[in-house]
Amino acid sequence: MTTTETNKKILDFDYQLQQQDESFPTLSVLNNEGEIVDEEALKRANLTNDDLVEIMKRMVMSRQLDIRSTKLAKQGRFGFFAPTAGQEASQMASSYAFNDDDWLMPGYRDIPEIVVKGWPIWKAILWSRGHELGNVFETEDGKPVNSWMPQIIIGAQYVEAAGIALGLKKRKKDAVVYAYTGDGGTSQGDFYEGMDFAGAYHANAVFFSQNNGFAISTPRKLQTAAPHLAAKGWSAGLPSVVVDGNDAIAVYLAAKEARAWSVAGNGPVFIETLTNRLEPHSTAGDDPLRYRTQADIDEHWKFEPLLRMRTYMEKLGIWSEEIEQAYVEQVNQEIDENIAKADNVEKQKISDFLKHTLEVPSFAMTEQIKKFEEEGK
Amino acid sequence: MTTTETNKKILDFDYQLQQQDESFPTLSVLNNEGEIVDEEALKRANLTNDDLVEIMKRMVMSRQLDIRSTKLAKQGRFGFFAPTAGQEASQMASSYAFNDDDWLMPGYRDIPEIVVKGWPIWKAILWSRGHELGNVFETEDGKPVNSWMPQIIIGAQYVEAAGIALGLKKRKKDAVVYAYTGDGGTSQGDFYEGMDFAGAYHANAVFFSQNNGFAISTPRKLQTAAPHLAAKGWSAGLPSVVVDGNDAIAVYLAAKEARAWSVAGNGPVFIETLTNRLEPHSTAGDDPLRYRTQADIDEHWKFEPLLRMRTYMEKLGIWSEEIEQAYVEQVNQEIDENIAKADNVEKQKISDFLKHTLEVPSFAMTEQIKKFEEEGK
Amino acid sequence: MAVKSYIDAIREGLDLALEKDPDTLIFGEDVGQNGGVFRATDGLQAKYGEDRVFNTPLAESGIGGLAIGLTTQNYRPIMEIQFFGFIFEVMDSIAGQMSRNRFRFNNTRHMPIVVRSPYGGGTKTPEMHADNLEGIVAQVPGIRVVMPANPADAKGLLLSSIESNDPVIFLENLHLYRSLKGEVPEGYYTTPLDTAAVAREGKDVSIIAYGGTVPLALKAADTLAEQGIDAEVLDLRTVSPLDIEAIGKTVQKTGHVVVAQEAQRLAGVGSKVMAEISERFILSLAAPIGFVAAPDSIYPFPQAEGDWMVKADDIVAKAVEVVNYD
Amino acid sequence: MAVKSYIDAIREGLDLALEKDPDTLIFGEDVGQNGGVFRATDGLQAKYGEDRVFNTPLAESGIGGLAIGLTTQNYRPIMEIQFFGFIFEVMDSIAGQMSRNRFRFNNTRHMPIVVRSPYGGGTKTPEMHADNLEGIVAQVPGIRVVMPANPADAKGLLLSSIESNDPVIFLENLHLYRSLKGEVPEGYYTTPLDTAAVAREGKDVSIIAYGGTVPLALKAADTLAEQGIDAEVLDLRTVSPLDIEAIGKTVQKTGHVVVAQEAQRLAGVGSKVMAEISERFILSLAAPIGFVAAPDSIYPFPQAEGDWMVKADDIVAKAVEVVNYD
Ligand SMILES: Cc1ncc(C[n+]2csc(CCOP(=O)(O)OP(=O)(O)O)c2C)c(N)n1
Ligand SMILES: Cc1ncc(C[n+]2csc(CCOP(=O)(O)OP(=O)(O)O)c2C)c(N)n1
Ligand SMILES: [Mg+2]
Ligand SMILES: [Mg+2]
Repeated sequence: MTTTETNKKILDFDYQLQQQDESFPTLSVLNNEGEIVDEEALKRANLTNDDLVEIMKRMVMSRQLDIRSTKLAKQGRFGFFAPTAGQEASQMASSYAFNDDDWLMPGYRDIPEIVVKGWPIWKAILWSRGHELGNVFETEDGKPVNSWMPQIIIGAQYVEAAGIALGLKKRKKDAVVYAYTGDGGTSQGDFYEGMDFAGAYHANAVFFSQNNGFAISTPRKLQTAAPHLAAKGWSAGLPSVVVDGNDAIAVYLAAKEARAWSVAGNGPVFIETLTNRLEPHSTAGDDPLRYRTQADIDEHWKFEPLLRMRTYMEKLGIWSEEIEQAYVEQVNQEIDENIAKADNVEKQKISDFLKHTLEVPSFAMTEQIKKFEEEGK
Repeated sequence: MTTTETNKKILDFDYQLQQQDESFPTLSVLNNEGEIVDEEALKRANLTNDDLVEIMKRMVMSRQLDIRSTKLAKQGRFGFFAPTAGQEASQMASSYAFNDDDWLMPGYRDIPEIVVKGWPIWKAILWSRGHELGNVFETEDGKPVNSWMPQIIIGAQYVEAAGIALGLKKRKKDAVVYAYTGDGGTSQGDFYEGMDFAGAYHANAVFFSQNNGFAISTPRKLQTAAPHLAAKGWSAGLPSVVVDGNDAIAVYLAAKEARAWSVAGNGPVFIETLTNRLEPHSTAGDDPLRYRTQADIDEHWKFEPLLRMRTYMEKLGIWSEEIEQAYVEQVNQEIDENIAKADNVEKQKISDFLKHTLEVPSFAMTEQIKKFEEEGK
Repeated sequence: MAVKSYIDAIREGLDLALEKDPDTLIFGEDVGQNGGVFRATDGLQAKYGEDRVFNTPLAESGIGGLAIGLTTQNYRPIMEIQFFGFIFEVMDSIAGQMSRNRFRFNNTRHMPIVVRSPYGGGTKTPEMHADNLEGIVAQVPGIRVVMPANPADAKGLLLSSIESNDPVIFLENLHLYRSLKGEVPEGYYTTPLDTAAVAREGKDVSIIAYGGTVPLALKAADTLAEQGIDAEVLDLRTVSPLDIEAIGKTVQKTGHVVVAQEAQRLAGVGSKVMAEISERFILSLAAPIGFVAAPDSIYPFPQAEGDWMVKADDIVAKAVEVVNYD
Repeated sequence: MAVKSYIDAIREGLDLALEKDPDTLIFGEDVGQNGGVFRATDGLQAKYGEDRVFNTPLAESGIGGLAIGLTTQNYRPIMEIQFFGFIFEVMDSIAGQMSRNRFRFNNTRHMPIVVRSPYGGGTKTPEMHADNLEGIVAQVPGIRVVMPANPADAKGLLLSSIESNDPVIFLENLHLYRSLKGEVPEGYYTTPLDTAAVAREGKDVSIIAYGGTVPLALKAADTLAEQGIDAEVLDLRTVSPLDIEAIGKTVQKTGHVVVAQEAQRLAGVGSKVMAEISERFILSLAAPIGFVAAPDSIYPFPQAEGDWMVKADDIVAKAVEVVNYD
């Protein structure tokens, strides 16, 4: 190109906006009808039937957890719960690409990802109810679960993920950190700083933004003029992918490729999963009909991720209504057992809180510990 | 493209990094030798000879201000000064594209931009020395200067610029805010949030990052893995330009086009000016030879912006050594007068500081004001 | 006068401010169509339009910068921080920028900004939603920190805050939003800033409280009355600046002081009140100052909030101790 | 013992920590090749390599997050915030995250992080570089705030801070960096945290000071001695938690107290100290507590810093007032 042509293109801002739009096509393997649209990609995903069954089970488990949690919350037996229906592929197929050694940085909506990493459901319930024991990140048999607590401060998990990523690189681990935020989360300064730091150190990280269309009541388009959130990954020099977030196979493929790239020492990757929040923002009084229509919600239910995966797997002969029903029952029984377990946990003590604030308590804290211990609190 | 082809491209991360690199070519009109490399762009810049002379004068003024400030600082007659040599095109040609009605959000290194907006030099000196009167943003004859004080907190000017941009849009003004930060500044969360807010509101703003190669001692490449800082503008959906920051005509052209685009209601534009910091970070003890070589500095002096502009304008017959010499003398006399003026300003009073902290002082402040007034302080 | 809830009084105040001055703007996360997560701005976007009441992207520092920038165009921003625990994201805008600008510009520019935000415990929110962080912002020169303890004050102090040409952090007690109702005068009125109110007169002991602790102090005073102790309750209302004269008056009157706050002992503004007394009015004291505050742990997880928080009985016990000291 | 400057003592401490424990890391803006803008880390990258001592991109929140994340891989981060006025950019990492994590994880994880940062006036820096913001971080449960006032303590307290498994904000006085020299023990030693030191014994009045005000208090004590007043100087050293016992001891000893701080009257931790005294040791007081602090304006522009800052004479005057009270 001549300088004149180049300069002209640089100053053609309309063209540039178009370029921003076109630079991020959507990765897609399984379409809305449950048909494979890219056989090559499917091969590249390299999922055995067992893998497919496991991903489907995780999605079903997540859906059941969502249904039960929402119900329990309505009865006042849950504290805070952020529904996950609609995001099962985005959460369960993405996290399936990671190992025990990888570190998870979840947001408040990413409870299912921690659960499949080994966090017992009763702990998730305790976290939700507000009990310190929920945040002991160990499996039932005492093995460490490489996860942070679900982050409430939107963005904080991204800067912290950069530190884990750098640490894994320094320790020469074959592992990455994988961090989640929402579409709203991409507006926070920490979101950019986290990706930028991890990128600058070429550290081991995969960053996800689950674009579910809303930040509480605020629609995605009010967050940013960027046509694709994926463009935000470019601000840190990261390869950035938009994926159909209701397509479990495509989500898995993107996550797997991203992890492989990062573990190989190439630096982090950013993935935007296009999905939808089919339920209220949380169980704390949100009413979606204040800011979106029932028709819009109904429309999105048609593309929810379990539907198409079910169709595909039934065609493959590896899934059926009966299998699902049996599994649903199993999951629900498990949930029941976990609720019982959570119900029976000892009351928290203020004196313990004080002992968990500083390793060596202050003079005033020592007085306070004594007082509360005397009161049995 | 078939889905397979598209998917393949999406997952070709190497290709994507190359795309990130190639999406931001450099705008260039006047090359290192002072030759026009794009006549069409020159026409588009639409600079009369008078304009060229004025831009050149501003660059010469800035250089003199830099020389004198640095000297005064060495004598302890200046407080804090961040040298500008090498950045004259980036600062003076960019700001030439804006009007009195436009609002300037400067960083600590952007003193010359405020001066050409009408801020008397003696006030700039007072700002540097640390005197409240420096921050009265009025011309010598009392007209308002639409500028903020030079921002010390890197990034803060960007989020504040978003507010001005939205305000100008709400008031339906034919004006924009233009804000400056450095290459280091592009790592701050506020940098992104500011562009994102202004972008989301399609507000009236032009954002500059002067990429002078260093943030104090930290080289540009340690700030981010992004091959071009301009990519950061894409995170907010802004048209984003890389321009040869030592090429006054190209810088002006980019700024002018950006302003026109934004005033027309299309939203903000982001501009990265490629330049170099030829002197220490500041007069407060920085020694560049601790982190870069003299050879590197010498090399960059060869491409400093005055040189090529001088060559070009001499060829045009509108500039000469004599003209420059005469102007340098004029500027220096002006600076001398301004120094004298600054030297004669009254001492600041603590009691005034207290009156300028809250409109209605607190009980304790009233006591303090009384005490200091009694002491004549 | 009609009886209204604390949050309804706030919404009414916002409505009146928008009606009175076209330069006032309300913005923040979800304040538009959704009316805020607590409905404090419910209906205001419909009434005044998207130009006056609008959502922001999800970034508190951006919201703070937006407010500061808008003042240059003579707007009077009322910005919402969805929960005060998110104040850390906007600390520079508050403590580094808006508070300093009147000074910086030699009094030629000012910052008529109100930062509205809910705080305080007792509603079992997730963590970072209930912390009492007023003591942190009260350490910042150049801003005011206002914490109304009843619906009438909530409305009157809010309107004063909006009229103020200096930045005001206006803290709304989450627990009181719907649990506290009270008489609220009709129409537009202002309640002076920096002025404490005697919420109950008494002669034996002064309970100095603010925000969510004021209703507890009033309850404690009732209990104390049954025990023959006549407690005065001073509601600070504005925790920065403090109303030193009102503090002095009640200390001189009763000679016995209990300072009560919801914040941890090492946080809050209780210590500041005690320091002022120990410097200015110590001779009026007949006993050491009693301090009722939460323990110095991290704000706890919701299930244990009830045990952790200061209770009216704690204030009663401390008041009895102080009164019986001599 | 060799005589060393305050900053040399700090560098020596850092060097010893890096030598002792391979898991310690130093990072921040310009701490690498440049050795920090004050040369506190001069030579450390060359000695320990870029893997242990390295620059970060220019973003304080990112630096805080980096530190928190690195603890998961068993590193012990020593992060630098170039000037403490930039703390507002990293407030969530400090007050929202690292301080809370031991609690959050039910004591199963900890945060052995040191946040080093210079603060304090007297060197004519640009604005936001000299503010005394210790009072803000001292309001945060779950962290320690350490402010050494001499070279020996700077080294010993730094090494203790690095050994601490809780986050420590380690504040280095900018003015003392090069202006204060003192004897510094050789080799590795630690000075206990949360322990105040009697910097000078006396019986007539207790001057309780910290950080940059300690040298002023010592100077004031000399002047007072000439006037026949025997002042004790208590150097708090750690401003959160406070050493209540040491405060009590000196108050009980002299019965007269002056609290001195560089921060504005409404800021700092002086008020906290006064509150503790007014609650715990008020009966030992023979006079109101004297408070010496800067005025409640914004930290001023450098040219007027000299007038604005607390001076030794202010402490002398207040001590005389307090001693002559009775
Ligand atoms: C720093 C911060 N600001 C505000 C909030 C309040 N808040 C909680 S969830 C939420 C919306 C988040 O939207 P998004 O990132 O899209 O995630 P989603 O809830 O859709 O999963 C907001 C504003 C918060 N938790 N943290
Ligand atoms: C929030 C914040 N962090 C750190 C600093 C200290 N600091 C001042 S200038 C500077 C480097 C800035 O580099 P760059 O943005 O490239 O601008 P330049 O100085 O090169 O013009 C740093 C780290 C600051 N002023 N503000
Ligand atoms: Mg969302
Ligand atoms: Mg730079």
